[in-house]
Amino acid sequence: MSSLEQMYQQVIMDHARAAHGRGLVQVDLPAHGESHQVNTTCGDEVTLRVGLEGDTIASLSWEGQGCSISQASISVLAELLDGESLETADETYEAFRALMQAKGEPLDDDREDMLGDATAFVGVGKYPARIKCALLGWVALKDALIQARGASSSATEGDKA
Amino acid sequence: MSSLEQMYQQVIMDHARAAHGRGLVQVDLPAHGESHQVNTTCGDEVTLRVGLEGDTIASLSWEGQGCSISQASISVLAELLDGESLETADETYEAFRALMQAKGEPLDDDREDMLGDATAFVGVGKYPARIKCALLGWVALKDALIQARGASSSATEGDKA
Amino acid sequence: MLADVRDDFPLLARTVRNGRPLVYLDSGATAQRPRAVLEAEADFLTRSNGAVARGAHLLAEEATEAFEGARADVARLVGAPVEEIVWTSGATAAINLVANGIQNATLGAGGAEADRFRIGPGDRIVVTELEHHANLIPWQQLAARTGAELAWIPVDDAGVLDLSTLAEIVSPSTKVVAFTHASNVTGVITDVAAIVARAREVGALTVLDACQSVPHIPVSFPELGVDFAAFSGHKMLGPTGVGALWGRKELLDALPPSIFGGGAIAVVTMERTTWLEAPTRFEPGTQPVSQAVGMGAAARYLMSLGMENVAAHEARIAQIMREGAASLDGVRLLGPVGGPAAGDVLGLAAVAVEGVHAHDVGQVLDDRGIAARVGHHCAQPLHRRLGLTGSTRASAHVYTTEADAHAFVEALASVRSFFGVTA
Amino acid sequence: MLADVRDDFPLLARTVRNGRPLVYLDSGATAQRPRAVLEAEADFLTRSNGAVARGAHLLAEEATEAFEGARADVARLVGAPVEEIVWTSGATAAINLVANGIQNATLGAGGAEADRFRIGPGDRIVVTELEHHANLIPWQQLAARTGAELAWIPVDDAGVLDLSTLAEIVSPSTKVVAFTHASNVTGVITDVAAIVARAREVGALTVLDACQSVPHIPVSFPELGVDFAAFSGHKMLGPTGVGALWGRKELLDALPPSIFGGGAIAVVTMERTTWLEAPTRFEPGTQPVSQAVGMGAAARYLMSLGMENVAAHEARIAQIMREGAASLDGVRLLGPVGGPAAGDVLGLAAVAVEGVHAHDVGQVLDDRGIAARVGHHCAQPLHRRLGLTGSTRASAHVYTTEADAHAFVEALASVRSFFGVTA
Ligand SMILES: Cc1ncc(COP(=O)(O)O)c(C=O)c1O
Ligand SMILES: Cc1ncc(COP(=O)(O)O)c(C=O)c1O
Repeated sequence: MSSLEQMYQQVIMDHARAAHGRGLVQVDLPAHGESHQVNTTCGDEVTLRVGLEGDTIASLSWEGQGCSISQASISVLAELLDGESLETADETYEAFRALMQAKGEPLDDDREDMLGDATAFVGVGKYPARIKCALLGWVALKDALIQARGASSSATEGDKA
Repeated sequence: MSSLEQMYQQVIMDHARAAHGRGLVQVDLPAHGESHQVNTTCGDEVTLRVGLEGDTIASLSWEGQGCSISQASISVLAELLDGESLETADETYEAFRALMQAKGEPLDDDREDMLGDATAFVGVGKYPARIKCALLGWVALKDALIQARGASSSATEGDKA
Repeated sequence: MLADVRDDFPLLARTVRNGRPLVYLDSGATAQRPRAVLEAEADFLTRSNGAVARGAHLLAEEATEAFEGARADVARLVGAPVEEIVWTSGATAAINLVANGIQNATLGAGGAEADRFRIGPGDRIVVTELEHHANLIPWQQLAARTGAELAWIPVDDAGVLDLSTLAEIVSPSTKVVAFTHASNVTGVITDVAAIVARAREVGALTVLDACQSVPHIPVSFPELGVDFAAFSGHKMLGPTGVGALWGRKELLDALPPSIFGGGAIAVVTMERTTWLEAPTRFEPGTQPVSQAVGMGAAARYLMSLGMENVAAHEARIAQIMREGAASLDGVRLLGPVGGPAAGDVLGLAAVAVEGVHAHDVGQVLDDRGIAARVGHHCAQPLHRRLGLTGSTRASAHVYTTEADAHAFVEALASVRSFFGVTA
Repeated sequence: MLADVRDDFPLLARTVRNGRPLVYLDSGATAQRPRAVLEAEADFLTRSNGAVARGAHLLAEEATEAFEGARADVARLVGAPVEEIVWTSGATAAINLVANGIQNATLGAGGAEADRFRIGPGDRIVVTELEHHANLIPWQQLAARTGAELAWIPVDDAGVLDLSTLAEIVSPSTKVVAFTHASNVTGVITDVAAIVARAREVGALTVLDACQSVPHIPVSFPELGVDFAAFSGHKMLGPTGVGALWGRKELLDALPPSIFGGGAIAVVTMERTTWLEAPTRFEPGTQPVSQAVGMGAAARYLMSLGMENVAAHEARIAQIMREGAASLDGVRLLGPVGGPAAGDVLGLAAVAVEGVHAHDVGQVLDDRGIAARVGHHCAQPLHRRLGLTGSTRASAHVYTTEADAHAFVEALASVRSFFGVTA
């Protein structure tokens, strides 16, 4: 398998073509967040929206255009984390970042298991310029979750007041 | 003779120590001009004033501080050109500039004759950074003469009006 | 005809991914340097490096001579008197020097001589829709801060400047017209004469972005009739960190500086400063000395090849790349297709591949050892106008071979099938 | 102790006038470069040169890595987080970046976040009387254009900062205090802590000119407690054409840019631009890439020598030159004579020779192969205050030997008799 084929594995191509979670969904939950991120190298943009029910991501949707790496990565993210706990989201985020820093080497089994389809992005780690593409959606997720948590804590504070 | 001694010939040292024309003289002639020049490498300044009677430099005086090269050069200039015709001044100016560009080589006999004591500055031509010093007064002279000529022609125009 | 100069460029001998030979098609972003440039800088640094125009010692003299000699070489390349060349850190800095000078004039700097630069509400600044951000944002921000209005010459659906409404857009209230000599996306060379003629009618200053022209075609700023022009060292085979602003002397002498420091001044007190004449007034602080020496060597190198030959060579490369790209299914060539005659377009081709993002296109090229540029090439408004967020650009220079151009077209032909996109 | 490093510097092997060995004592103006720096740049240029942060191809990746790696090296030298280092074309540009950013904030740029930078009538900007023009004129001109008042900390008769009225001068209305870390004329190192303490009391921003400190003594900007600091590559054994601004991240993120172009932006439309975070927002256009790589190599070289060792070495050179000069009849040493302990003064000595102009002094030195600097060293107000138009300055670096220092003193001893001036 050439580096190029290792980068564009079939699972990535499939996700890029039929992406999960695409199309922003209205969120009426009080704990919600939205993040808009731009990849400054190419101008690609993504808007990602989350809604929390307690510690669970009850809604995760996004909108945006981009390269197959960025689109597939967001799709995988949406498939993996919609309905999961915040803890799982944080851990998966860290594992994915680690995969990006691994210069094309696989991670340990535990993290590979956690990443599921996302392990297919292992080849991207060899191309520093593309890591940004693969991370675009993850950065948006991180940011949206921070906002949602803030909203939820201020909602809680509001309750107290 | 070392290059240093060739640069600082006795005649230069003498002029630097007892300079001609130093001390600005009041000029009541209608055709007069004054120029202030700064050597930006070292901050040295000179103010040179001329007054014309017809085509003759009837008054030439200056004020300023500077290195021995600049002071001696202005002194020589004052000695050479005070009382001379504008034509001589222009020719001498050109000859002196040529000497500065000659990289330490002497000029032809005609111009050497015209320059008199000023030929002693031949050594300066080897030191591009010092050419500015030697020219400081000459640039001021040129500028002051342009102004004096302008004043004289506008005085003439004024006469006509 | 241009001689084969590849051997002059040490970097081109390297191999890339999987030991493939390098096909360098990103010269529009930054060019490679010939040995003549590398050695000029190295010789200077190991022999004559010293403070310029500030010392009386031998090294300072030699350094000053090399620095000013380089200015003369660069001046010769663009047909200008030497005292009209201002060293800057690059084209971006050069354009900002003009825009910020106008801002400072507007704030009162420069006395009566700077009157002609002052702008404000009711005045207009004109740019074009295809400008590189370096020749758009300075004017946009100047307009925002002075209250002047920003207007622009639009492009047509192919991304080519549409001059049909020039007389309206460059209205009598226009004070500045800033435009590029050649688009870094479409490669089309601007009809400078038309814009200059209209700008003169209304008394507007013209500022030319010559980043993409000076390195590739014969250029004489005085003949073009513009007032200011900016270009960079690194795109003309010279170093990064250096560029130049050309301007008419009387304008340069009147424009207030906007960067202040040592060396550019006549007299400084705690309260006041008086500036020297141009170009020195715009060269405060330690200048990019060895870089200027390198840029001078680059100018000499280009002149020794002959800019006519350079232009002809690159026109041939353009033809292969543009015709090749335009003939492929699902590949859209930005700019005119087949239209312009040789010499009217730079040696570059930017393309959009239907169904495949520019980044993915670039990755396929990279895998074949082809270095091209992907993205908006600092021309977001133009891409937006063309309905794109980015494109893939191959750009040539003197060392680009026909084989490089063919390799680009062949790689491009393989992209859509690799990604399983077929019409 | 510092190892003998002369062999690392190819230029030092050259001879000058009449085949004399070079005694280079002009490092305060510009330093020579070690092979490590020359080779880092050459290797980069013949191997990895490409557009930084803009391409997906291998060269672009390698270039980006080298460029950002250099930033990390420079950050380490000054004890700063890497994202707080902004590349500039030099210290002059770095200081102007802050001053012009404040001007643009005052003109309304930067929104609410930039409020803290706005100044105007009733506000005060404080500098010192011994500043290099690069850290005086930008503030003087900013004051002139915003209506703020310029005040300064005076020097005493020896040319040393007089902090006795600090609390008055840095008044409650003070918004900016800009001062040098070390005088390029007297060599005295400023009591930064005292000035920072007072500036904090009144809530003023501090801007440190670290041009002469970073290359010669251990420096940590966060520890010094200033807000911004500027330094140059070429004085720290690196290339010209590159320098850096350090600033606290939250300040850098809020300061509006004043130079605009590609690469520094998030989204550009014809009407509006949004900027990226620092440092990128201040790095528009093609950066001095190979120069940054060279400056990174210079930082590594200095760190490998150990800045403590560098400082100790230069203190020893200072002692020889300063004591030697002060002991000569008719020679006036600028700055404190004998006063400061080793480490409190840089490795330099500026002198005025009674009855002999600095240019003439320099000429005698030059004839002996000694490269020193003559003039006002871009500090006209300080010289004026000392009753001088210029002085002759010898300045050292890591490669300066005790023999060089002695040669300076000996040559100086011969000056007055050569010109027939005797007391
Ligand atoms: C104290 C000081 N500040 C600022 C500068 C200006 O630095 P640069 O010329 O590298 O911009 C210098 C050097 O000349 C200096 O010595
Ligand atoms: C048309 C055009 N203008 C301006 C620039 C900016 O030049 P630099 O990055 O050298 O400042 C470029 C290069 O990127 C360009 O292609």
